[in-house]
Amino acid sequence: MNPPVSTEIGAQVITLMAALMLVVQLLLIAQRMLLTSIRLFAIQSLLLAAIATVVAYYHNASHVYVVAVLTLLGKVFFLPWLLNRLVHRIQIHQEIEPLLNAPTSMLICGGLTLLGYLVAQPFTSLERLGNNTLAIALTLLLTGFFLMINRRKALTQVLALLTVENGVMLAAVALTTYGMPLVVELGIFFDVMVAVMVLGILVYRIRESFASMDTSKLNQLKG
Amino acid sequence: MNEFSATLLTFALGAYVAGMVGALLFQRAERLANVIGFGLATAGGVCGVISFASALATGAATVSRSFELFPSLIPYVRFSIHADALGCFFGLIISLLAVALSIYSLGYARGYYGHKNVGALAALFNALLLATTLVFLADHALFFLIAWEIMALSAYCLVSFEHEHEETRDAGVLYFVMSHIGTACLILGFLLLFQASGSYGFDSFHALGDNMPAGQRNAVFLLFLFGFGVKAGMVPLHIWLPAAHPVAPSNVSALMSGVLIKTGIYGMTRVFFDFMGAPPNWWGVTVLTIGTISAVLGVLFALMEHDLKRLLAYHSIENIGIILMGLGAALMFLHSGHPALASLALIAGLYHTINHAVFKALLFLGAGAILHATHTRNMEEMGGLIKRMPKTAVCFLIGAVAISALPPLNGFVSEWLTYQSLLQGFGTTTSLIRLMFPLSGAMLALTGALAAACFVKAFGITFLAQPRSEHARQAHEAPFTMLLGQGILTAACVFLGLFPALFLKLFDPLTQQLTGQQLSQQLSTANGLVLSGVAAHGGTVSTLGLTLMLLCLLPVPLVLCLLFARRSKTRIAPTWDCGQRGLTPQMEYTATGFSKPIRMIFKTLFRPHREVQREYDFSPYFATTIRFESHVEEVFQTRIYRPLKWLVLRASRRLRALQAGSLQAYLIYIFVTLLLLLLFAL
Amino acid sequence: MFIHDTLLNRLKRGCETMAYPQGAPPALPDRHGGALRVEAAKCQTGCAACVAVCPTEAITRPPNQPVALDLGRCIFCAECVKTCPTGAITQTGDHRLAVRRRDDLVLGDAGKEQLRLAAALDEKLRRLFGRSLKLRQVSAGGCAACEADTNVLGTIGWDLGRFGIQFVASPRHADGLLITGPVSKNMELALKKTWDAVPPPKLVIAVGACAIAGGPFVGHPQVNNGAGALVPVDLFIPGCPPHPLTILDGLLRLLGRLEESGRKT
Amino acid sequence: MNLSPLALLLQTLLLLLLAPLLSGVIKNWKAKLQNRRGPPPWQVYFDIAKFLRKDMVISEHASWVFSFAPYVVFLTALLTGLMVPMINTPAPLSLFGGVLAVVGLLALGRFFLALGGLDPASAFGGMGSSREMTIAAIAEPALMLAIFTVAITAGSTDLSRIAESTQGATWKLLNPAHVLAFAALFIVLLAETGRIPVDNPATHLELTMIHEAMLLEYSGRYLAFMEWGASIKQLVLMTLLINVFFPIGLAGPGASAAAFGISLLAYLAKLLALSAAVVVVETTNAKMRLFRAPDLLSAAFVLATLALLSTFLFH
Repeated sequence: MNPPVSTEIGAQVITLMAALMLVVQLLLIAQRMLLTSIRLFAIQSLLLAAIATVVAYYHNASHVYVVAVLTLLGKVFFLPWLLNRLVHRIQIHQEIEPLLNAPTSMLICGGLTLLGYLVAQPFTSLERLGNNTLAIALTLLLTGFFLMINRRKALTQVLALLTVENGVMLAAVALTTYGMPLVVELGIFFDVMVAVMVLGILVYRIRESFASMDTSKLNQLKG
Repeated sequence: MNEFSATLLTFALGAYVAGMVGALLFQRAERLANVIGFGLATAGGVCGVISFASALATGAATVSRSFELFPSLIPYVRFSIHADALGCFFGLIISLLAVALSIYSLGYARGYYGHKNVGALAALFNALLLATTLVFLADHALFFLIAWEIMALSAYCLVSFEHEHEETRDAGVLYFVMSHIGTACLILGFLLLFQASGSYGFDSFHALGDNMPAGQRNAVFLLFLFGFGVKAGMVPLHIWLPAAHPVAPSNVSALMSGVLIKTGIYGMTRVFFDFMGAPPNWWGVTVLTIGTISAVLGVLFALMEHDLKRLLAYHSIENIGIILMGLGAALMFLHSGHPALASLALIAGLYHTINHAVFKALLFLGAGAILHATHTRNMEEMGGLIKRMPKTAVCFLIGAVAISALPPLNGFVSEWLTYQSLLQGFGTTTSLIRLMFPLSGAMLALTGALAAACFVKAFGITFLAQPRSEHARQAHEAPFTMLLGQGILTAACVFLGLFPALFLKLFDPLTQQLTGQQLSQQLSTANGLVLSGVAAHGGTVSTLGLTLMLLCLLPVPLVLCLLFARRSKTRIAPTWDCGQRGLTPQMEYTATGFSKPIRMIFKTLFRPHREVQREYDFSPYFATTIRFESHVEEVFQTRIYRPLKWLVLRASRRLRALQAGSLQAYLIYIFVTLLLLLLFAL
Repeated sequence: MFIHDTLLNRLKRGCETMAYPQGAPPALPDRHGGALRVEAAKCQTGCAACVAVCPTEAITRPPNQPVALDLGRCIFCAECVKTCPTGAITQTGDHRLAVRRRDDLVLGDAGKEQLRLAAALDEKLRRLFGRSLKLRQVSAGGCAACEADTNVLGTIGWDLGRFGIQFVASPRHADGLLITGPVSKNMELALKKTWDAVPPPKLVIAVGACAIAGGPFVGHPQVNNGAGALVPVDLFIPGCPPHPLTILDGLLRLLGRLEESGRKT
Repeated sequence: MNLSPLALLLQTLLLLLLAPLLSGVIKNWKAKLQNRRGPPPWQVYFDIAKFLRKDMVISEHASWVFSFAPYVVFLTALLTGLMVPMINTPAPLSLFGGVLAVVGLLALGRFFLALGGLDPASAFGGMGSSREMTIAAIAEPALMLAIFTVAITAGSTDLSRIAESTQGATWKLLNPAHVLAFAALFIVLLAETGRIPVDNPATHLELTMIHEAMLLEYSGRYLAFMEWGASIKQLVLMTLLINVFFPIGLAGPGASAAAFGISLLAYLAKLLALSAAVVVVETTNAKMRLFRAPDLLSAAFVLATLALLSTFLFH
């Protein structure tokens, strides 16, 4: 095997998968079926896990394998399963009309992507693996936030939070050679994991109390 | 300019003057006035075409000198003209159109016999031709402005020619006001240039921008962009255009859309490329952005129209946008130091200028012929005209294909050049701004496709299917002169489309003058049959080759017919009506219906408003009458101009206090102003 | 978006189109009596029991003539079979019913006890339509039973498309009309116009008792007693409604794609 | 001028013969995925041959435009096919135009198709024309942007040159710009060839039609040319997609006979793979409402923009 070529292939694969994560994010933005959104999130996490594996392989960074395995278990299997169960329990399958329609949100996300690339531009020379992974990570973060703002159902907002976290993890993995400590990564991971579980319970409660998941109804709580 | 061209040019100008005077003299005898006025205009046009074409082809335009047309008695003003390459190119456009339009007018003006003053029409038409030619040739800022104003004035008179309609009067006033706001900017711009050079001669302005302080230079750019932009009808300064062009007589509409708005393009080219020196990047970016927006919005609003002439007028905005895209890209390339690419983009823009002049004039002439035959501009009352006016239909169809930028006609060639320059532009810079090029390209594609949709509607609803009204059923073919005028322009469309390489040679002196490059050699390969991008292997296209190949492939279906369909017969039968009692014209698709999907998709822009009223006896499903009304909001009027107008009116109301009506008060104003000026001078 | 379950499911199920005509035809229900066989020779003299019970006047027995059963009018209620004292009318259970000529549907006389099955189109038309036949359906006042059974042919079990036979939206694309219903006065113009709209050469297929002879509506002033009154019919498929298998059999026979036995050629 | 008459002739034949087969294969596979037996892949040949031999009925309101349109549609589709490299580069008519000419000629065909739909004064035809032109218009920016992405990388609008420039190591084809642009063009392909979820090629209901509605008045040989032209257009677009994005095995200039053979096989294999993708999309999706189609096409536009952004970073 010719090492330089293979590193190049690695970079190519990582960039491609990162780009696919972005595509999945866009699909999430256009998607209104909750179950499909959950599966899309699972696919995105799977891509993240794969990226982590590739990075670990090319850098001989064993701790990144840990990240990969945790992502696989937690975000590809456990969380989607949990959310799936939640959807079945609360019996709501479709998101109501988001604030902005699909084409407009798409174009906004195109703009956010541009912003992500711009912000990441000064750092691109730092990276060795995956030229624009950092840019994509930033974009995931930004579009994730946008998704949270644009949606009304608590559940999609949770999903959006998770994609933001995927973005953070992607950045962490992409910059792994510069020594983001494993502890930090794990910290973020479990933080979000717990947050989602709490939110899951909360969603159920909101649904119980208001017969709806629409978070804009929470303003009824004030006296 | 050599002796030959100069002599012919003098003839041309003389013919316009003679036509103007002659038509006025004989206005009592309208037939004579018609023949003299438009006949001399035709002669002037022919002389102009030969003069300008030969000046460009022989390269005489590059060595021409300025000469004084007639001596001036006013200080600071020189009536000098200079037929340089840029002037000659635009002169060629107007002369070409003068020929076709004047011939057409010989027939069209007959429609006014007995109730309108044909002599005045012919005289004003000649005046407009003369003034516009002088605008292109003027070599002196004040002379330019005088010609510019005569042009605006005669155009105003022509727009208001059918002044018995209120719509016409309103449009005329709107045109006049907008035009003067533009002129005011031009005057300021020229004053700034004068300040820098100390002279009003255009020769002293050459590359002046390089010696000007940045602020002043940018001010000049903005003033001219605004001033010429009003005339060119770029968004958002376009609102007069769709009002004024349709109400004018059709030959005048053709001249206005074909040439008059191009004076704006001429002015921008002259100022930005000749006077201003190396441009900063944001100039090009601004022009490219405005061009892109104008192109897309122009065609979108055109789609919403069912007044045939208004539809064509909105397409002028679109095409001005496409031309500006070329100019903007050229400015950006000049900034980044790619003169060859700048020349390519400039050629693309200017090639589109002449193409648009030709096909838009052709389409307006077609619309005029239809108006002549059906007495309506409303497409919903047309239909089936292809059987009643077959020759006009062929000309209009060719114009429609050309304006939709479909191969192999001329619109495709200039848009191909624009795409090529945008594509090559991506590599000229590494900054983010280069994304502008492909995105503008995508918007150009959107524009082209929407234009095609619009002209499917324009041609399909107007000419095809069943007549929708009695007028359309009674329509008749236009007289010979009107057809000849259209025929000339149709031939020009085909020529410019199939033989671009021949025509591109005429651009050599022009680009030599403005960017110091000659591209025609690089742009054509294979003996001029194939057009190629400037970059090596950038891509080639041959409209002639494609046409010939289409003809070569024609035997394929014919042989198939011969093999299989020898014995098959053809029967004419009623259109399939699902077994009902026959189709009536009411059941046809309407122009409004045709554009409904677009209206729905872009509803954020159009804010469509729909009102349906039914009258029924026992159930709404069995209505006896239905009244349907649908509007789109004219965004620019309601969002920009109306608030602006309101502000101006309010300010005026305040100022009314000054207008006391007493002579003393007015004298005091003058006196105080004088005092202030004196104090200021101290 | 999520397609794998759909795809897997589809792939697992495989081809569900019936084997017929390569294989055996699908089993018919018990109630399906199939074609009738009429042996006028068995009739008792003067007996007209069947004539009396027939609801659509499909059976006639003029004095001194053998009984005649017009399958075109028959709605296959089998009352005659039950009534006949000598067993002259019997059910054969055969699904093959389509014929090319109207006369062929009248059974009874010697030599005409059984249906003469439809012959294929002549060589020229067969070469034209044999592998590609587009039909326009005209429901000329039908009750939707024949239409429903025709529709069944489009389901995955029958898959008419595999023979190159297809229903199309426009008569301009069609090679023939498939007419159901008795052709009421209201549909008369529509039927004529549709017929005129089809480019020649063209076929007409009348499906069901109504389209062949007016069915239960026969003789009513508001119906035309079948398509034959207005357009030349090339194939008659009797039944009320005919079983999809009967229709398929008729179509394939017309195109010359079935042997006498019912297997594919 | 390097026009080889032999190459021209062969590619013309290939286009004429392969296009109906491809349509037939797609129909057959679609039927298979619906658990049917389906018409044989060569069914479309039978259909076309039959339409060619049948008589024609033409509307009394129609003009010469109606009769002119089928020839324009058929010939422009055929001509664009000669500018796209199928089994070898350069394509026979590379010199006469690149991707811009291909898009332009297809638009010319569509222009006349839409006029042909309006001509017989039928409401359905007008509706079809209106929808076809709308869908085409909103698909166009995504199409052009995706094409710009590859054209910029190759520095040319000549399709043969674009294909040659993407040839190389297979893994290089996996760069995001490429993949995203491909995805965008795939969506455009679905829209342009009138496939689900934008249009339903098998619909019988006039009100849901787009492409079919314009053809409702056509019969006999005109219909044959329209259908054949549409299938050639489909073949051309699919060829463009596979040979621009996956020019694996594509024979270059002066290749040996063996290379041509391999190229042909590779071409067919890629074509079948792309058809399979189309079939899967068509089987597993429902047709969108007309006013949902812009959502899909705006997604294509965003994908193309992302592709462009990726090239922006790479170079």
